Formats: sequence, C-alpha cells, structure tokens
Amino acid sequence: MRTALTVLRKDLLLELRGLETLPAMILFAIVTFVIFHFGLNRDTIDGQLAAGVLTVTLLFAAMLGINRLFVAEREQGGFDAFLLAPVDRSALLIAKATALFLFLVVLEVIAVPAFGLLLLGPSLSPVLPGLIVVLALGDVALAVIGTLVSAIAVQTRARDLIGPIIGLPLLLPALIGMARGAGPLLVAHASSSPPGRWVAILALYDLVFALLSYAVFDFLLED
Amino acid sequence: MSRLVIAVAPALPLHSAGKYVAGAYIVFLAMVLIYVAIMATRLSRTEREIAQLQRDVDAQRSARDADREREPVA
Amino acid sequence: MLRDVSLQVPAGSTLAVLGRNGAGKSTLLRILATLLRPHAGEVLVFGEALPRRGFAVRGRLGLLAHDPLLYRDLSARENLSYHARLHAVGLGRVEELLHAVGMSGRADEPVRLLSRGLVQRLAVCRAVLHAPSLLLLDEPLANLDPAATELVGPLIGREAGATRVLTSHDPQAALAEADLVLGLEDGRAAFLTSPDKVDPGAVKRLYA
Amino acid sequence: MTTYGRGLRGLSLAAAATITAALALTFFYAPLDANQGFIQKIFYIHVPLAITALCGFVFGGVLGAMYLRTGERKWDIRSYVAIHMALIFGVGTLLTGTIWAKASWGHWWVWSDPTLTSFLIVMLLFATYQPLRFSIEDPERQSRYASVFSVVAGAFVPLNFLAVRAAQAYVHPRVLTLTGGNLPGSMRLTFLVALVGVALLYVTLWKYEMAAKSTRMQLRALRRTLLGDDAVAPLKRSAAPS
Repeated sequence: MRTALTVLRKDLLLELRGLETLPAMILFAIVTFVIFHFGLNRDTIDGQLAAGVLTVTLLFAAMLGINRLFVAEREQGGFDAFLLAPVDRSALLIAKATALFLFLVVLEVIAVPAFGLLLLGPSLSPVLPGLIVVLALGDVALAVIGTLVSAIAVQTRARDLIGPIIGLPLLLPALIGMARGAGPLLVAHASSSPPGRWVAILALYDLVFALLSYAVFDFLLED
Repeated sequence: MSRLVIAVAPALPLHSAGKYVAGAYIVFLAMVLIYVAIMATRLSRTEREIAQLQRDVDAQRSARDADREREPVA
Repeated sequence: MLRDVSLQVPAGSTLAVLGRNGAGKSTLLRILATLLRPHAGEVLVFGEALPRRGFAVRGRLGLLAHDPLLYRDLSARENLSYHARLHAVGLGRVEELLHAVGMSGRADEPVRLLSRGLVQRLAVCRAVLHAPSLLLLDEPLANLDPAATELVGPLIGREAGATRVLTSHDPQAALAEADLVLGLEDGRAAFLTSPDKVDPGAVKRLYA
Repeated sequence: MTTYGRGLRGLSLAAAATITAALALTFFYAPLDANQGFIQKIFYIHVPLAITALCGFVFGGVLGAMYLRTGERKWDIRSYVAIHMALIFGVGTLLTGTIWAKASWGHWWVWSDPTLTSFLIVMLLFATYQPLRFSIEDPERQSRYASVFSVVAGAFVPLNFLAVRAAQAYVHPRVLTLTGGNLPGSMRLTFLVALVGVALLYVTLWKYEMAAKSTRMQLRALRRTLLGDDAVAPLKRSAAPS
C-alpha cells in the first residue's frame, strides 16, 4: 500500500510538472460538447440524449488518458526501475488506477459544469448527488479497465490503436450503465436518485474487473 | 412435405420464408466447406514440405556416401 | 541472445564483460537483474535460482544500464527520493549521495535540463541508493569526465566492496579493474580467464 | 507431444451423425412455430452456433489461464485455436442472426434483441485478439499478453450479457429463452440435438486444427534434427503461435 502511494505521488508530480494529459482531456471534452452542438444542431438537450452525449464524451476523453498512462514508464525506464525494487507488483496497478481515477474526477469537475452550461437543458444542481454516484462508479470501471488495457497496449507496436480497440468493447457495459443511469436524472423535474438497477450493475462490473485485473496484472509486468 | 408446410404456415408466404431459412443453412454449410478448403491447402503445403524434407535428407545422405567412397582413394 | 555462457563470480570480486555492441553484454546484465527471463539454462544470483526466486534477489542488486531509469520531468532530488521510497531507504541517503557526486547545487533542476554527464552521475546514485551487494554496471563511466569518474569511484569502484559485473567500451580500463574477464562474441563465450592471462589478440578479435 | 489426431475419426463421425439427425429433426419432426412459422427453423442452427461460440470464447479463456499458470506453450496454442474457432462460429451466428432478423422483422439488424446485440459486442472485443497478437513481436510476450486478454475477455462474456440484457426489454421471439420455459418438448429435443451436433463440430474442428498445427511443428522439429538449425526457415511474423 505504501508503495502504491509512492508511485501515485510520483505520477501526480509528473503530471503536475508535464501537464501533458489532463489539460488535453479537459480541452477534448469541451471541444466535443461544441461539436455535438453543431452536429446535433441543438442548443439544449436533455434526457437520454444528454446522458449519452455526456458519457460518450467522457469515455473518449478517458481514452486519451488511458493511452498515455504508461508511456512515461515505457519511454523513461519506469517499468525497469519499478521491477528492480523489492516491492509488490500489484502496487503499480493500484497506483495507476488511482491516478487515472483522480484524472477523471478532475476532468468531470470541469467538464460536467461545462456540459450544464453549454448543452444541458434542465438544471444540474438538483440531481447532482445522483449524478456523482453514477459518474463515480463509472469512473472506477474506466480507471480499472483503462489501466489494464493500457498496460497491455503499451507493449505493442501499434499501441495507440490497440488501446482503444480493446478498451472500447470492454468498457461498453460500463458506458451502458453510466448512460442509462444518468439518463433519468437529466430531465426536467427528475427525481434525484439514479435508477438502482444501473447503480448495482455498475458496482458489480467495478468489483469483478477490479478482482480480475488484480489477478492478471502481474503477468503484464514480467520481463 | 412442403405442401403440408404451406398448409400449416398461415401468416408467412413460404417462398420468402424458405429463402431465408435456406440462406441460413447455406451460410452454415458454406462455412464448413470453406474451412475444409483452407485445411486442404494447408495439407498440401505440409505434403510439399515433407517431400522437400525427404529430398534434402536424401541429398545429405548421398553426399555422405560419396564422401565415404572417396576416402580410401585419398 | 546468449548461448553456452557459463561462469561463476565469487562474492566481492569483479567480472568484466567484453564484446562488441550486440554481443550480449546488456542481455547478460538484464538477465542477472531479473528483468529478462532466460529461456533455458540456470542462473543463480546470491544462490537463488532465477527467474523463480527473483523476488529474493531484487533489492540486493543495483543496475546501472544505458538508460538512466530517471524521469525527465522530475528533478534529481525527486527522482532519487522516489527510488529511495521504493527501496525503503531513508531520505538522508539521497542528500548524502547528491553531495558525494557534487550535485547538491543542481538537485532541483529537472533531469531533462541536465547534461549527459550529470545524468550519468545521478544514475550512479540511483543504482547504489540501497547499498546493493551486487552491482551490474553497463558502461558505468560513459559520458563522465575524469573528475566525475573520481567522484563516482567510491560508489561503484572496487572501494565500494560489492560484487561487480561491468562492461566497457574500453577493454584496457575494464581489464585493469577486473578479477575475471569474459569475452562475448555473438552471444557465445569466446574466453573466460583472469586479466593477466588474457590474450591481447583475442581481445582485439572481439572488437574487430 | 500430444497426438491430437487420436479419436478424431470417431469424433468426426459422431458430429456428422448428430448434425444429420438434427437437420432431419428440424425439417421433418419439429412442429412449425405458432407465431413465426417456417422462419423459426433458423433457430435450430443460429442458437446452437451462438452458444457454442460463446462457450468457445470462455473455453479459450480457461486455456489461457492454464498458460499463465504453467507457462507451457501448448496451452497458449490451444487457447489460440479455441478462440480462432469460436470467432468462425461467431461469424456464422451473426450471419444467421441477421438473416433471421430480416425474415421476421424486415430489417437486417435490430437493436431490440439484447442477445444479438451483446453477441455483437463480444465479437467486436474478440476481433481484437488477432491484431493484439500480431502487434507483439516477442513470441513469449505475445503468448503471455494474449492469455491475459483471453482470461479478461472470457470473463467479460457473461458480464456483458447481463448488462445488455438489463438494458433492453425482451422483444425477441420467446423461443430464445434458453431455459426452454415455453419450448414444446419436440422443439426442445430438436434444439438439444442440434446443440450437441454443433458443439461436437466445434470440438472436432478444434482437434483437427490442433492436429494440423502440431504436425507442422513436428515437421519443423524433424527438419531441425535431421538437417541442423540452418535448414529451418525463420518463422514469419505472425499472430498465430507456433
């Protein structure tokens, strides 16, 4: 656990110094909202359409972060340095998934209000707690699966392509959960709690993939 | 048999239904046959390689025999 | 690619590995460092069989490779502190080492702004941070001027007291330091003897 | 080395006999469906193909886990062939599925059918298996990463079905309920025979493919022992393990 914190600290410091990933994710999300405005030719959207636009945008913005997650490790010897240390290898999974989760949270802290401002018809504030629950559960899935996929893709020759083509199908159930969970929240006079079925499915998906990633991650680090 | 089918299939015109059902089963059959064809090409490649191996081994052996015959002369 | 290489290095002594680029020097070091798994054969480090017992060996060896294994966007101090935490070494050791290689003054600059020589000094610090008893040194003196060479001497030289496996472009320098010399050619052992018995012609052939 | 050819003849005959029986039952024994009529006959090929393909994917994941556990190359080859075969069966499922959709709803694709939709997602995921393998050059790493993928993707199969099923209302013809709740006995018998037949076909083809692969590997090994290392042409970069 202490190792994971060490690696996480280093990752956040690196991001703070380089500012390579997070600003790109945020800009990408906001540009995508503008694109949707023109693409849909709508000033405001609501309901399932709004939820779809929001979650798809977040998913693709997350893909940017996922693609870059292990690049510094691969290019600057971070994998070797980590493997030389007498530490539990799963710490890297925990640290990277936590870093990605934090990136997504920061992304959403900016992108969701921007979405409310730019596109969403109904007011955001009454449903905010419910939306946070849905997005947070979705972020866990994005972070865990994203870390796993990124660790696979970074060792391939076509890593920018392999990451998304494996990641998107694997994340589809999480996207369904986020979009359908958020849909009923984004209508006028919505009830503030998200549909329990989707929250449960998201939580189950998170749990299964967290355990699965933990079980297989070590194999991705050898040699 | 098919007349009997028409008699008991009220809603759907048989000619179109039969076409689709036949299509589905043909897809299945075609898949199996294509697989057989692919395996056939692989089998012939393996055969070719075994023949090549046989030739190479024969060539090696006759070269060795030739060496042995020359030895007493040398 | 390594084949038919078999040798023993007694504790506390120094093995010099000679050979051209691509002869397998770095591969040998990476196998010893548990970073590469051998496809066949037996590797024992501290009497532990690799790769199965790799976890028992990590933390007792220090690797100084071509790649400095430092993050370019982090400062010297941040990089070393990160490795110190990974190896559960106190941060006092970081300052001690920075001072030893004469980098206390530039410890807060990002690594990407440092010259190759300074980066190499830092890489030396990183490799010896946890006072390993086996040092794997791939061209340890690359990019170092004589003054810097003297600075890192106590850390990675014979004075350090560790068992050492080192490679060098300069065979004479390597021979002067070694107790045992291994010549590698295309992944095969060309010779393995003590430095005073090395045939100069054989060394020349290695690099021809 | 295992001889995969052993028992292949018996298995082939069993598969052929069962599939012939299934076809006969389908067209001469099973009654016409009350709602769908003759169209429903597609069910007897489409659903067994789908179930076999999905089981094949999960089977590939289990074999991949065996590779990770043992590190023996044969498990990776088995896993590869299992997924490879399942992909072929999967393509068959999608094709027969679209034909059925066209026949019963007039469209080649319908999103309202959760089973077909989730099957598409599974296929999209497994379609990346070969590109992933091809993209990793080191054979040992290729096997290891492909096995990790197969384990994760194998576990993904049931989860994905759960999520997609929850997302959509059941609009599909009720014959699809696999518990056989409202399947008349004669239909269920036909379906089960067809399922066994297609599954036997999968096992036969898997063994067949394994036999072919291992024969070629033995041929290479033989060439190496008889003629030396230099007589063996280097392997081309490939997605397939060898």
